[in-house]
Amino acid sequence: MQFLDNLFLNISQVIRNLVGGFLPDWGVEVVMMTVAAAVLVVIAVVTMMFLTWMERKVVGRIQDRLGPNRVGPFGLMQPIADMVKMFIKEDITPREANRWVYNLGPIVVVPPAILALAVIPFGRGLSGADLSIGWLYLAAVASTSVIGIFMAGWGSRNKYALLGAMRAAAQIVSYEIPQVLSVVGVILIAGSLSMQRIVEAQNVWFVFLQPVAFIIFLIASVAEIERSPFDLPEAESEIIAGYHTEYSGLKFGMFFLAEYISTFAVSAIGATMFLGGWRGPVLPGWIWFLAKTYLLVFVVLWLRGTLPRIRVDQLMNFAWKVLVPLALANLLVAGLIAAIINPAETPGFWTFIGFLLGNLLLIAAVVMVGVLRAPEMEASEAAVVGAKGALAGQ
Amino acid sequence: MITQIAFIGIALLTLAGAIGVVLARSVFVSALFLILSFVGVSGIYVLLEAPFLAGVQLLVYVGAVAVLIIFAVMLTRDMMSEETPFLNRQWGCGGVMAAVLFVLLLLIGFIADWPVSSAKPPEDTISALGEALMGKYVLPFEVASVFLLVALIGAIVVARER
Amino acid sequence: MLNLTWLVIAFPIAGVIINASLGRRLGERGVSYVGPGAVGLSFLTSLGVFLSLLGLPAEERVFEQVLFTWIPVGDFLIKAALLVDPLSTLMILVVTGVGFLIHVYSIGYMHDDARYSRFFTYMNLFLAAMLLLVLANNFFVMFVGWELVGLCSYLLIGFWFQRESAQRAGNKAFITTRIGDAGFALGMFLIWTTFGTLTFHEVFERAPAEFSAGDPIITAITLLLFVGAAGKSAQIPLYVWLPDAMEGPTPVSALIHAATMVTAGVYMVARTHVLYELAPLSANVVAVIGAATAFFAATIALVNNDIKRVLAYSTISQLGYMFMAVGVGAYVAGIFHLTTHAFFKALLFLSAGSVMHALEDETDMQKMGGLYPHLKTTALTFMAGWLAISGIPPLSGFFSKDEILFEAFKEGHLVLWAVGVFTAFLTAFYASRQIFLTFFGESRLEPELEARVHESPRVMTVPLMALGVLAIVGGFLGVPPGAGSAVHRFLGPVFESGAHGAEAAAAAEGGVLQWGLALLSAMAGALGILLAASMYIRRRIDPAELTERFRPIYTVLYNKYWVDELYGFIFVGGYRAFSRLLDTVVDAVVVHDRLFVRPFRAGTDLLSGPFDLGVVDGAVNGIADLIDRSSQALRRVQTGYVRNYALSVLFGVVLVLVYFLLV
Amino acid sequence: MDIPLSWYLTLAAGLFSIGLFGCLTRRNAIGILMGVELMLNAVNINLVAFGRYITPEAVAGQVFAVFVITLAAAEAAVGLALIISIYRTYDSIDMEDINLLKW
Repeated sequence: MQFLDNLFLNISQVIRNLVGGFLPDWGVEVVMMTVAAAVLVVIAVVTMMFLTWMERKVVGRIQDRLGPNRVGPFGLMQPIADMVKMFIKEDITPREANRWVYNLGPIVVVPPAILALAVIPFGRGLSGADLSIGWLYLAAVASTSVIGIFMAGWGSRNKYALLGAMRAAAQIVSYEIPQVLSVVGVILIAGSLSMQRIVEAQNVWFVFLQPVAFIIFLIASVAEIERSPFDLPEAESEIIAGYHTEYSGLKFGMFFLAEYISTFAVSAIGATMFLGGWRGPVLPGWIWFLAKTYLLVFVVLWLRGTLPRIRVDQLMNFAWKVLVPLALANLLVAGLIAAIINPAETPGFWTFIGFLLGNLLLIAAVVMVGVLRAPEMEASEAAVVGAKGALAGQ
Repeated sequence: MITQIAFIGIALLTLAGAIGVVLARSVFVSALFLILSFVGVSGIYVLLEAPFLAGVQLLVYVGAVAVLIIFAVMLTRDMMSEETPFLNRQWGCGGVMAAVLFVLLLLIGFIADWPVSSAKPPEDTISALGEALMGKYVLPFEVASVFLLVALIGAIVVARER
Repeated sequence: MLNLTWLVIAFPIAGVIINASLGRRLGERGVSYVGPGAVGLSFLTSLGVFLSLLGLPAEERVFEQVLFTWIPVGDFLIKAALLVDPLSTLMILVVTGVGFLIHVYSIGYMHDDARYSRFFTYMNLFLAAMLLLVLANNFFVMFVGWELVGLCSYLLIGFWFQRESAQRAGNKAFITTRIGDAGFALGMFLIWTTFGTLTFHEVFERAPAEFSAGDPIITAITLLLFVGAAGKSAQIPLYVWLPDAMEGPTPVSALIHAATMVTAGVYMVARTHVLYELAPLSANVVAVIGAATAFFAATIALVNNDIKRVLAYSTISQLGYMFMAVGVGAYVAGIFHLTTHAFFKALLFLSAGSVMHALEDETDMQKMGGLYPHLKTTALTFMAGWLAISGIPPLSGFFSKDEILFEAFKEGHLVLWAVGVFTAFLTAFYASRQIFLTFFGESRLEPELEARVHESPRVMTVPLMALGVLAIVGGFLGVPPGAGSAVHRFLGPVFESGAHGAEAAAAAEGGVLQWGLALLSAMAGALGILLAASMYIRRRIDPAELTERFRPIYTVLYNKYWVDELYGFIFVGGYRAFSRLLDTVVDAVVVHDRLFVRPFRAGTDLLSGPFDLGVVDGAVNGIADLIDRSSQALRRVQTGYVRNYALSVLFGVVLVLVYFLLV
Repeated sequence: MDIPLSWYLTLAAGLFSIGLFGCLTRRNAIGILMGVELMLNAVNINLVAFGRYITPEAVAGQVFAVFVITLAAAEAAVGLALIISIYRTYDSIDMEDINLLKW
């Protein structure tokens, strides 16, 4: 079991020794980085392929269908077939498009998603780079994903594409705030931005200390990666396919790649931040990690199969009037409790009780506000529906 | 050696991005070059052993300021047209003066005898930074937050449709 | 307990604040609790301070407390600090104790006055100021208290400001004492430039070390300080305000112009005795002025018919005794007399006030007489005061006055002693005259007034009785005469610092000589009483006949030596004449006409013509033209393009950089 | 530390001059704003470089860079709001059209 747990670390040590025989120190570092990057890219691509199959299977089951079952056992070879199809499709470039920007768009979209994988701890000591600014890095990288979308939307010279890009940008910029804020509570308890350190701090899973934050994080993350029910930027019934309307073939595949890697990355971050990452009994750490990550991936797919898409005006209201205040309140509660009981010194049990009480109070307050403001909210909803969405009108 | 190569590469990237910002005909392309330049500056911060600033640079400039600028571009221009001429009539004069300033700044940078210290930066830059912001510089920190709030409200008031 | 000394001052201040802000709302009843209550608490605190001081060994009975640093300006450092030693403790006991009784008395006396709460506000303020003066540990804080009591005196003398005479009396007191205060201030400045400090103990430690006896600077300082003391304590030549001060309510006269404020001068001289011992000349001046004042005021009191003014002149006279005492170096005797005088003079004033209260503010003694059956309590207390002031043993005045006279005799000031003894005779005479005219003989009251005569209420008579007891037994503080007495043992250490004082204390055991002298002065007092009795009771000697025989002297005395008129002629008249001269000659002719009007006319003629029209207008219009044309040309610079402005800023930056690189 | 301080200063000077040039010459108001952002970045590079090389044990340089970034964010928000407001009024953000405040 010990061997299994350290399997990948041992492999890397073997490579290091091998290369170290004939290269200078900095050369070894370069080689190791290259290997790690290559491994991550491979993981990304494999994950994407597996996720496409998984999504079609899960959604199929939810919709009482079978899903893919023709290519290979359980249809597991289906992603390969799709890939082949995508490769041989015609690559179209609209005549009026800005060629440079149009072609660069899909290329810029993918790196942020893959870069996020670099700091995710797949097991004990098993991450591409254990940065001291871990979470900040993730947030920064995630925020750059808008750029590719903008390039795609603007470069296409298509009004639907541009609208989709602007929707995406507004959505990502808005939901980024509650997403970042919700994790700040976790960082407060762990006392570090480093992902490995956060995992090590989780004697109790943070989902139990910060349940409200976890819910906020889940919602905001789903919105960040523009998955249903927050898939407005590519709402086919309104604006065709949004910013990738004009793309086809491999370029279209790039957007797909980015979306699925993002889904995986966000789930992995959630598992790391709230579900104890690679920690767990008996089994090797990386197996625990993958299990938790896929649990969250399943939740995301489940949401898609269950919930209808929300309206544009609801989208913005929900972010700014519900999630951001709630995240701020949660942060306040977490800060107060952390100030009262120092989590670094208090036994896990009492930390757990303290934060749980705080969160219960918070939830009670939210419910009370909701009950009190329900009539008012309904009135404003009606008014908004009457006037149509502000963003939809642009 | 390797860091010097990295610096030259990043610096060229940054400057190229900056030149692109100034010389691109389309404002949107300008904004994309601006992002390139911002990313380059972020790399410079990494070389300067300021990882936190590198992250903030990406988060704030690339993730927020650049997006804001692109939004403004899309809200204010007819997107299908490229403007001609994109520079005003004093570009020659302005260019010469900017070049002169550059030369002067270079002179200062190379002539001056900077008291370079060989001490090491603190091990945990982030906590040092956090303690500085919450300790010695707490007043400017609070003022900055109030300033941000005022700017937020001001921006909303100014840009709101009446 | 000594740390809480500031409470002594704080209580009256609290009373001031409460009465000044809430006086109207509290009503007469509430004010009656707050005003005297504050003083009562202050008295209790003083008693505590006194007892804790007694608990210390005699040589350690000095305590200083710095409350806060008040004025730190470079070297000039003034700390608000309190000095608690036997001298100041005795003073605060007297001030708060007598003050408390007078406050209680005032409840009855001021009953139904329109400005009842304001009266108590002023009274409390006065007490706070007086206590500050007494407790100060440096000249500056003392000066502040000094000025504040002057202010309160002004406010209280003019309390009934509807009466013009009260206004005038207030102004007179304020202005006259101001002259003295100027002397005090000058003396203080001189102390500062000489010693570089104003703190008592520093000055007193350095003075004997740095200056020999008779040094002119010390003499100047002490004389200037004595000017201040003379103003505040109504000594020649600045005594004129005190008789007029009787325009104030009687409790004010009792508290301020008999018992406390006027003794501030004596207190100050005693406090600065170290300096006076270094300046024998000044000490002699003090003694001589004191003796002269004592005699002079007593003679005026002989013939005055106003019940309060007689007491006023009597006060001046007794203050003269005290100055005589401190002048000859008998500080303990002086302070002792100050204490006993506070008791019996307050008693006399309050009793007189009680009489006036009964007679509806009648003050002319010629219109009284035979009041004894109507006002038995008042008469008895009045008589206690009378016997005390007359120096009849064993009442308080006897012990303190005789101690002064004995000290004067012992120090070799035989003339002063003789004057003192003769004044004692005069004192007994005028006090007896007052008693006999007021309470005995046949009634000269108007009949309908006589029917309404009534004894004062309990709230007034109880303080009278308390003071009466004090006046009777107060003298036993000084028994046996000499260093063995309580007052000597208590106060002695304060004055032993000077060599003179130690010697005096050692030699104070007078023995037979002292008893003999005491007998002499007691006989002088008895003689005065007998003479008065024979004139006003037995009618053996007719006062009118006596008046006729000594008409010139009587006229002089009756008109108070025309001092007021003299001051009026010299100062007021001289000032007026001088102003008139300035007005008619200097101002109208020289300054106006020659200096201004004619040159001005000539100048304006010149200016309005060629200069104004030609040069000034030409220049103004020319400059305006120039500006107009140049601005027409320059306005083109403002293009409205921000980039142009930015470029010019950049140009400036480049120039600055080039400058710094080249230089 | 094998990169000399002057290299950073050169980079910052170049970035500043280019941003300045953009500020002075772009016709588009947003372009001017982007020039300003470049200049602010140049300043930040200088701050952090000086902080790293001259007082490495203190974080003052980075602290000030954080404040400058804050300022830049606020400046961008307000500036763009102004530009949008101008656009609504004039239907243009060409700075050559906006010269109302002149003689």
